[in-house]
Amino acid sequence: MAGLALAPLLPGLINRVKALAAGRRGPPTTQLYRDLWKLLRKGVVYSATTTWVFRAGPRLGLAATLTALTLMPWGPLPALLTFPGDMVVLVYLLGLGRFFTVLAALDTGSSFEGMGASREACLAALAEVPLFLALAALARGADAMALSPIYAGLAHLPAGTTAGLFLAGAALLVVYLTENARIPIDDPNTHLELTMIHEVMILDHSGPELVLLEYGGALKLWLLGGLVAGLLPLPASAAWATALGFLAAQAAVALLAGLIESTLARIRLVRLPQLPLAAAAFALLAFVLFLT
Amino acid sequence: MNLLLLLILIPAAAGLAAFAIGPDRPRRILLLATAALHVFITGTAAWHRPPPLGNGWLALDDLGLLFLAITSLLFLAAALYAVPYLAHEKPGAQADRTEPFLFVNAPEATFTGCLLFFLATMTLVCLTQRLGLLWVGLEATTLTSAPLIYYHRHHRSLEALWKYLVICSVGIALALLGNFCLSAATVQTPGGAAAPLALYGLIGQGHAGALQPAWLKAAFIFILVGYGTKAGLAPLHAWMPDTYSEAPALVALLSGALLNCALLGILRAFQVCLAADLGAFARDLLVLFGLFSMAVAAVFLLRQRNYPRMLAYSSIEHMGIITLGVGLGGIATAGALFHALNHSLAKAMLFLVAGNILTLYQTKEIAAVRGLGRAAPVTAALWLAGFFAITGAPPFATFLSELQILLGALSLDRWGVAALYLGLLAAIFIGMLDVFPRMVWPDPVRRGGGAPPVAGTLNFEPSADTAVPDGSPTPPPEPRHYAWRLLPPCLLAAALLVLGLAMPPALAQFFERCGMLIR
Amino acid sequence: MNTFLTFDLLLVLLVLTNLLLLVSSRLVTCIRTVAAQGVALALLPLVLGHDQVATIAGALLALTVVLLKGAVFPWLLFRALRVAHVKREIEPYVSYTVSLLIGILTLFAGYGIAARLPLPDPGISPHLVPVAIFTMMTGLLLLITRRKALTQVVGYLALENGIYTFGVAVARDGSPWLVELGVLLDIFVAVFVMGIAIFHISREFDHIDADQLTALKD
Amino acid sequence: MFHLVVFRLGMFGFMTLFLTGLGLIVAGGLAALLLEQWPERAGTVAAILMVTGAAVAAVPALLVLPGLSAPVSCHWNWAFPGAGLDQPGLRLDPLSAIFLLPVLTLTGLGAVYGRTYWRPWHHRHEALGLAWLSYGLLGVAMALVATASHGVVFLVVWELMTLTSWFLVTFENEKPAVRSAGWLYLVASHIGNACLLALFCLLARNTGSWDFSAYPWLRTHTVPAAAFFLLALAGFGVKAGLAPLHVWLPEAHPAAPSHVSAVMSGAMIAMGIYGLLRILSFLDHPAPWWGWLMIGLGLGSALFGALLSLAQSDLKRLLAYSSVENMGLVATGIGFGLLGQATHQPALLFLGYAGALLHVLNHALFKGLLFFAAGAAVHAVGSRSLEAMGGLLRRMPETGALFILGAAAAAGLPPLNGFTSEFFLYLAGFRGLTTAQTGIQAPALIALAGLALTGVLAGAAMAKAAGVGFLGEPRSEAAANAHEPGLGLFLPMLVLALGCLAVPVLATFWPWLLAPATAEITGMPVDAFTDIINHLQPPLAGLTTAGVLLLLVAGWITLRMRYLLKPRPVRRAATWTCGYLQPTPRMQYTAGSFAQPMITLFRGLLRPRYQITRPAGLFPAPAAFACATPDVVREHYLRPLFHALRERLAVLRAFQEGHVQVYILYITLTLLILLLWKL
Repeated sequence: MAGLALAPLLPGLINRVKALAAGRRGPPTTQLYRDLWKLLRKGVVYSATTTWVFRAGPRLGLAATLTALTLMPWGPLPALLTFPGDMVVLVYLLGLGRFFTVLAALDTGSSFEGMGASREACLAALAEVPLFLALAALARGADAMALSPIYAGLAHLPAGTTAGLFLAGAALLVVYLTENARIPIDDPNTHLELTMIHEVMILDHSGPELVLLEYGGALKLWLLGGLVAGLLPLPASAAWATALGFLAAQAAVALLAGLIESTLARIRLVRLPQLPLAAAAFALLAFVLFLT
Repeated sequence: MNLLLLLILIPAAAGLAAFAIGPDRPRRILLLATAALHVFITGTAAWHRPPPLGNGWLALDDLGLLFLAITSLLFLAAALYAVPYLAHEKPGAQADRTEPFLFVNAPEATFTGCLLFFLATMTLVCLTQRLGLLWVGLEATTLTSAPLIYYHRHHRSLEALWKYLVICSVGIALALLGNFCLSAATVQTPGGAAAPLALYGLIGQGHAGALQPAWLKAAFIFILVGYGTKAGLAPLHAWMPDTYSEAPALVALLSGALLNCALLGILRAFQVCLAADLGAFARDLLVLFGLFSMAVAAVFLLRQRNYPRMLAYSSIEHMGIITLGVGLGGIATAGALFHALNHSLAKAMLFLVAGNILTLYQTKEIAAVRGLGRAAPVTAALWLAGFFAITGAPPFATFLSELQILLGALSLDRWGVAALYLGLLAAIFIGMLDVFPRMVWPDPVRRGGGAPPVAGTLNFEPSADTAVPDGSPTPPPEPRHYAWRLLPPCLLAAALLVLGLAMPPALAQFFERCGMLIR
Repeated sequence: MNTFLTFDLLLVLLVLTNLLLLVSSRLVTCIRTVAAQGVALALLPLVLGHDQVATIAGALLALTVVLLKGAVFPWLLFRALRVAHVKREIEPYVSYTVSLLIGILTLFAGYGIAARLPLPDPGISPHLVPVAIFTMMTGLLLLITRRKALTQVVGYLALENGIYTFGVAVARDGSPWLVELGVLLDIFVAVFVMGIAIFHISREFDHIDADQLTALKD
Repeated sequence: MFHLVVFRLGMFGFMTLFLTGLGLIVAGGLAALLLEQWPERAGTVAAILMVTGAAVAAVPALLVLPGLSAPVSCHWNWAFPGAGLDQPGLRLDPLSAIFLLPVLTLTGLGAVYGRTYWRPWHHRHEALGLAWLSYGLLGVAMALVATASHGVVFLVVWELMTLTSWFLVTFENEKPAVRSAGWLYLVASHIGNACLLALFCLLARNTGSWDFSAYPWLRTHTVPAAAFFLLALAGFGVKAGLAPLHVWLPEAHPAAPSHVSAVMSGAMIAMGIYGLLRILSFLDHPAPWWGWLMIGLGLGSALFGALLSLAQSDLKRLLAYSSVENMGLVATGIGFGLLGQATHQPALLFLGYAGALLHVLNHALFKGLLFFAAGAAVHAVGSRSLEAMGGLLRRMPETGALFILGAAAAAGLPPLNGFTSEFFLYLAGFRGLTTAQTGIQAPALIALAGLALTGVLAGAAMAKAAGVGFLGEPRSEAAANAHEPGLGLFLPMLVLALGCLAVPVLATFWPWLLAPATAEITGMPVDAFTDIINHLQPPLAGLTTAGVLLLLVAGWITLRMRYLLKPRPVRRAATWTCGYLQPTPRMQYTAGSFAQPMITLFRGLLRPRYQITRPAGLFPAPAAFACATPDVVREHYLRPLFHALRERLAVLRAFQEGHVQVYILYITLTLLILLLWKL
C-alpha cells in the first residue's frame, strides 16, 4: 500500500538526480504530487472526436497497474496475491493498460497521438521479450512458478549465481527504462511532438484524466522498479527491515535511472531495437548461468 | 435363342433397319427401343448367366459383364440424349461456329445406323472370349464409329476422322501382330489347336505354363501398344484430343465406352500373362503406362483452352488410373474396375453437358464461355458436379475407386507409385480447376461495386481472364427440347452419387469378384 | 523347285518391294508395288504347305486374299487417285535415300528382335520374321515420313502385309477361318473407309496432303 | 434427477437427437433453396431451422463433454469394393464434443446473422438459395467431421466441408480477388487432402480396417507412427492454416461473406486441429521431436500470423492472419502436450492439451465476434479497407463496443477469455522451464519468449484494427454515414461477447470440463488428471481473483471520476494538432503508418514493398508513399514456383503438334523401345 503513496516520489527522484548531475537545483522531489494535486482540481477538455474509449484508457490503465501491484512482491516479502503464473498475469495486466491507452490515443484522431501509439506498441513489443526472458530466468533460478516464491528463493541461491542475478537485473532495468519511456529510449521532458513517444500519446488528456495517466505512470515505475529492486540483497532479519530495505532499493533503482539519464543521450529511433535485444541477450545468458 | 447372340444381333439388325427407315421419328424410336432392350437383356444376362455359345466364341464372364454393362448403360444415355440432339440439328447447310463456312450434316439415317452398328461391335468385344474375334470386333468399332465422327461434314471433323482412322488402324494392326505372337506362344499347349486363342484355353489349368515366355512377352507388348493406342494410353493417345474435340458430344461419349472395350482387350492379354507367370513383367508395363498417361494428361490439362480437348485429356488420365490400378494388383484391381465404371459415367455426363454448353454458346473455347451459372443454372450445376466427380471428390463414386487404388498401392508398399499417383491427381485437379469455375462464373468485374482492390491481393490464376474481349457473351435462348437434354446427365450424376453413397452390396461383391480374375 | 528356295525367293521379293516402296515417289508405282507384295505373301502359305490350305475353306481364304490385295485395294486406291488428281509424293519429311537407309537399318533391327524370339517350327526360314518386321517397319516409315494421305494408306497396307507375313510364319495352325475372314473384312472396310475419307479430303481441301491436316493441336 | 434424465435419453436418444439437429440444419438450407423466390422468408426459415437444429444437436455434445453421458455412436451399412467388414459410423465422444461446440454455436448464430447480412443480395436470389444450402451443409459437414468414426466417412465429410465452404467463399464470384481466393483455397485444400488420403489409407493398411475403434491397436504395435504424424500434420495443417501451409487462409476468409468467414475461421479451421488430435489419439509414445516440431511450427505460425496481421490494412484479412496466429498458439499447446506425453510429465501434457482445446473454444468465440462485427462495419462502409473506416464507434456504438471487446479478447488480455487459454500455455511453458529435465528447459524458454512476442504483436494488431477502424474521425464518406445494422447482426455478436466474458468466469471449472477430452487424446484415464487439476486450482482461482479485482478497481475509479468531474467544467474541443485549427480526417495516422515501425523491424522476414514518389524540385508535385506487405510464402516461394512450373510444362504441349505422321512416330518409337527393352 505504501507503494500507492510513495510511487510519485520516484519520477521526482530521477529528475532530481538528473538536475544535480547537470549542476541545476531542479524541481523538488515532490513535484509530481503537486502537479497531480493541481491537475486534480481542474476541469477537463475532451476532443469532440473522442468516445468512451478515450476515457476508458486512463481508467483501465490505472486499474490494471493497480491490480498488477497486488502481484508484486517486496523483495522476499510475498505479494498480496500470489499464485503460480502470476508473473504472466502481471505482464498482461500492463499489456491491458497499454492496449487501452493506445486505443485512447487513436481515439483522438490526431496524427501525433497515432504516431505515439504506434511507437508505444512497437516499444512494448520490444520490451516484452526481455521481460519474459528475465522472469523466466529467475523462475528457473529459484525453481518456482510464482513471483513471490521466486523473489523469496533468490535469497537462497548458491553463491556462484550472482552473475546470473546481475544479468537478469540488467535486463529488467532495460525493460524498466523502456516500459516507462525513459532515456535512452524516450525523453519524457522533450517538447517536440515528433520526437516523443509516450508523452505524445497523452497530449489530449487533461485535468483529472491526466492525473490518472501520470499517477499510473508513476505506479508503473514503482512496479517495474520493484522487480529490479527485489533482486538486490535485502536484509532478511525482520519483515519491517526487509520492507525498509526494499524502499531503499527502489530509491536506489530510481537513482540509477537518474544517473543513466544524465549520462546517456537518447538513442535514435531506428537504433532503438538494439537495446531490448541486448537485454534479451542478458536474460538468456542469465538463464544459461542458472541452468548450470 | 441365346441371349448373347441376341445382344449382338438386335443392335445389328436395328442398325440395318435404321438405314432402311425413311422418316426420322420411327428411326429415333427404334434407337431408343434398341438401347432400352439392350440394357434389359444385359440385365437379364447378368441375372441368369447364359451358357457359353460355341467353343468360347461368345461367353459372359464377370469381366465381360462389367464392360458390357458400362457399354449398355452409356448407350442408353446416349440414345436418350440423341433424340433431342438430333431433333435440334437442322437439315441442310448451316454456318460453322468458329470459321466462316457452311457445312451439312451426315444423313441422320447413316448416323443412327452406324450408332447401332457401333453398339453391336462393342457388345461383340465384351462378349467374346476368343482373342481373334475380339480383335475383329475392336477393329470393327473403329470402322463403325468413323462415320459418326464425320457427322458434321467440315474440314476439322474430316481431319479428326483421318487421324482417328489412320492411328487406330495402325494400332489395331499391331494388336493383330500381338495375337499372332500369342498363337505362336501356344504352339506347344495341348489345347491350342482345338480352340486357338480361346481365353479358357490360354489361362486354363495346365495350359498356361506351356506358353512360351518370349513370345508371350512380345504378344503382350504388341497388344498393349496396339489396344493401348485405342484405349488412349500415353504416348499412344495422340489421336484422342484431336478427335474428341471435333466429334459430336454424343460420339465422344460413346468413345468413352470404346476406350473401355479396348482396355478389355489389354486385360484379356493380361489374364494370359498372369496365368503364365509373367505377371510381374506385365504389371510393370501397366504401371508405367498408367503413370505416364496421368503425367501426360496433367501436363496438357494445364492451361487447356478447349473444353472438349480437356475432357479428352481427362479420359487419358483416367485410362491411366485404371491401367495403373490393374497393374498394381491386389486391392487396387477391384478399385480399378470400379473406376472404369465410375469414369465412364462421369465422363459421359461431362460430355453430354459439354454438348449442351456447345449448343448454348456455340464455341469450344473455354475463355469464351462465361456466366453459365446465371444463363443455365442446371447445366452449370451439372458441369460443376461433373468437375468434382471427374476429379474424384466425394460423395461421387470416383472418390471411392481412386481411394481403393491408393490403398492398393500403399498396401503393396509401392510408396513411389502412391506418391506419384497422388501428386499427379493433385496436379490434374489444379489444371482442371482453372477451367470449370471460370466457365460457370460471370465475367469478373474490375471497377466499382464493392471493395476496392486490396493491396497484396494478386491474382494467382493464369491470365486468361484478360485474354477474352470484354462483355459477357450472352448465350442464345435455350433450344427446343433442351430440358430433355439435361435428363441423361442428371441420371448419370445420380448414378454416380448412388454408387458413391449407397452402393448395393451385391455390386460391391461383384467388383471384388471381377478383381479376383485379374489379380 | 525346292520349297525352301521358293520360300526365300518370295522373301527376297518382299524385301525388294519394300525397298521400292521406300524410294518410289510415284503413287501409281507405290500402289502397284504394295499390291504385288500382297499377292506375293498370299502365296506364302501355299509354299509352306500349311494344313489349312488343304481345306476348301483355306483355299478360298487364300484366293480372297489374292483378290483383295491384288485387285480390290489397288482398284480402290486408283479410284481415289483419280479423284485427287495427284501423281507424286512431294518432298517427304525424310528423303528417299534416308528412308532407304532407315529401312535397311530396320531390317537389321528385325534380325535383332527375331533373335530373341525362338521360332516355334524349325522348318521355317529364319529370315521370315526379320523380313516381316522389315515390311511392317516399311509401312510405319511410309506412314511417318510421307505427306500424301494416299501414301499413308499404302503404308498401312504394307504394315498389314508385314503382319500377315508374320502371321503366316508363326501361327501356322492359324486362326480359325471365321477370324481370318473377319480380319480380312475389317481390313477391307478400313481401306474402303480410308478411300472415302481421301475422297472427302480432296473435295474439301483440294489436296490430299495429310501433313496439312493440323488444325487440331495443342 | 438430472442424471436420471440423462441416463434415459442416453440409452436410446442422444445420437438420434444429434442427427435430428443436423437434419434440421440441412432442412434449413433446403428450405431456403426451395423458397428462393422469396429471399426474406427463405432467410427467416433457414435461420430458425438452423438455430433450432444447432441447439438440438448441441444438447448431446454438452452432456458428453464433461462426461455426464458416455460417448454415443451409431452405425450403418455401406458397401463399396474394399469396404471390408467394418460398418461406417459416427461417434460422439468428449473430444468431438469440444469441437462441436464452436461448430454448432457459430453455425446457428451465423445463420441468424446471415439472414440480415445477405439482404443486399436478395436480388440475386438464385445464388442465395444455393448459398444457404451450402451454408447448412457446411455446418453439418463440420459436425460430421467431428464425429466420424470411419476413415472413408471422415474423408467424405471432410471434402464436403471443403467444397461447401468453397462455394461460399466464391459467393461473390464476379470479383477477381474472390476468384483467385477460391482458386487458391481449393488448390491448397486439395493438396492437404492428398496427404489425408495417404494418411487414412496408411492407417487402413496397417490395421486392416477403416473403423477408428480398431485404431487403438496402433498404440500397442510397432507402426511408422512418425509417418502418420507427419502426414496428419501436413494434411490437417493446411486446413488449420499453420504457416507455411496457411497461404489460402488470408485469401479465402476475407473473400467469404462475413458470417461464413466467422464460421470458417472459428470452426472450420479448428477441424484441422481436431483431425490432428484425433490422429494423435490413435498413437502412443510420441517422440519428443514431435512436440518440438509442433511447438516450432506453432510459434512460427503465431509470430508470422501476428506480424502479417499487423501489416494488413484490410480488416478481414487482418482477422484472417490473426486466425493463423491463434491456430499457431493452439499448435503450440498441442506441442506442449506431446512433449509432456513423450517425457511422461502429465502436468505439462494436461496444460498443453487443455490449453489448446480451450483456446480453440476461445478463438471461436472472439474470432466469430470479430468477424461478425467486422462484417457489420464492412456492410456499413462498403469496403474492407481500414483506411476507409474510422470513427465507426460513434456511429455504430454497440457494434463498435463489441468489436473492441473482441479485439481485447483476441489480444489475449485479461480478464477476457483469450487470456484464460493463453494462461494455460504460459503455465505449460513455465512448467517445462522448471522441470528437472534439462533438455526441455532451454526450448521452453524460447517458447515463452515466442508466446510473449506473439502476445504483444497480436495486441498491436488488434489495437490497430479497433483503433484505426472504429476510433478517430471517419476516413471516408461512407464511414461518416455509417449506422447500426440492426438487431439481426447485433444479437449473434452479443451472444458471442457474453461467451467471451463467461469463459474466464468459469476458469476454475475448465480443467474439469476438458479432462475427458484430454483423456481421449492421450488414452489415459480421466482420474489420472485429478491431482493435476487440483494443483491447477490456485493459479486459475488467482487469475479469476485478479480479474475481479481489476474490474472492481476500474469500476471504482470510474465512479470516483464521475463524482469528481460532476461539478467541474467539461468542455468539448477539437483534437490538439499542434496548432492546426481545422484538422481533417486525412491527417490521422493511417493503418499502414501505425504498423510501420514494427514492420520495419521485421522487414527481413516480411519483405514489405514500398512505392515512393518523392517530392522533387522547387514546386513539387504531390508525393506519395505506399506500403504493402503481401504474404511472404505466397509471393516469394509459391507464386514463383507455380509460375515456373506452368511455364516449363507449357513447353511440353508442343508434343501434341497436329501431324498424324508424328503421332504414328510416337507409337512406333514406343513399340521399338518396349521391344528392345523388355523382350
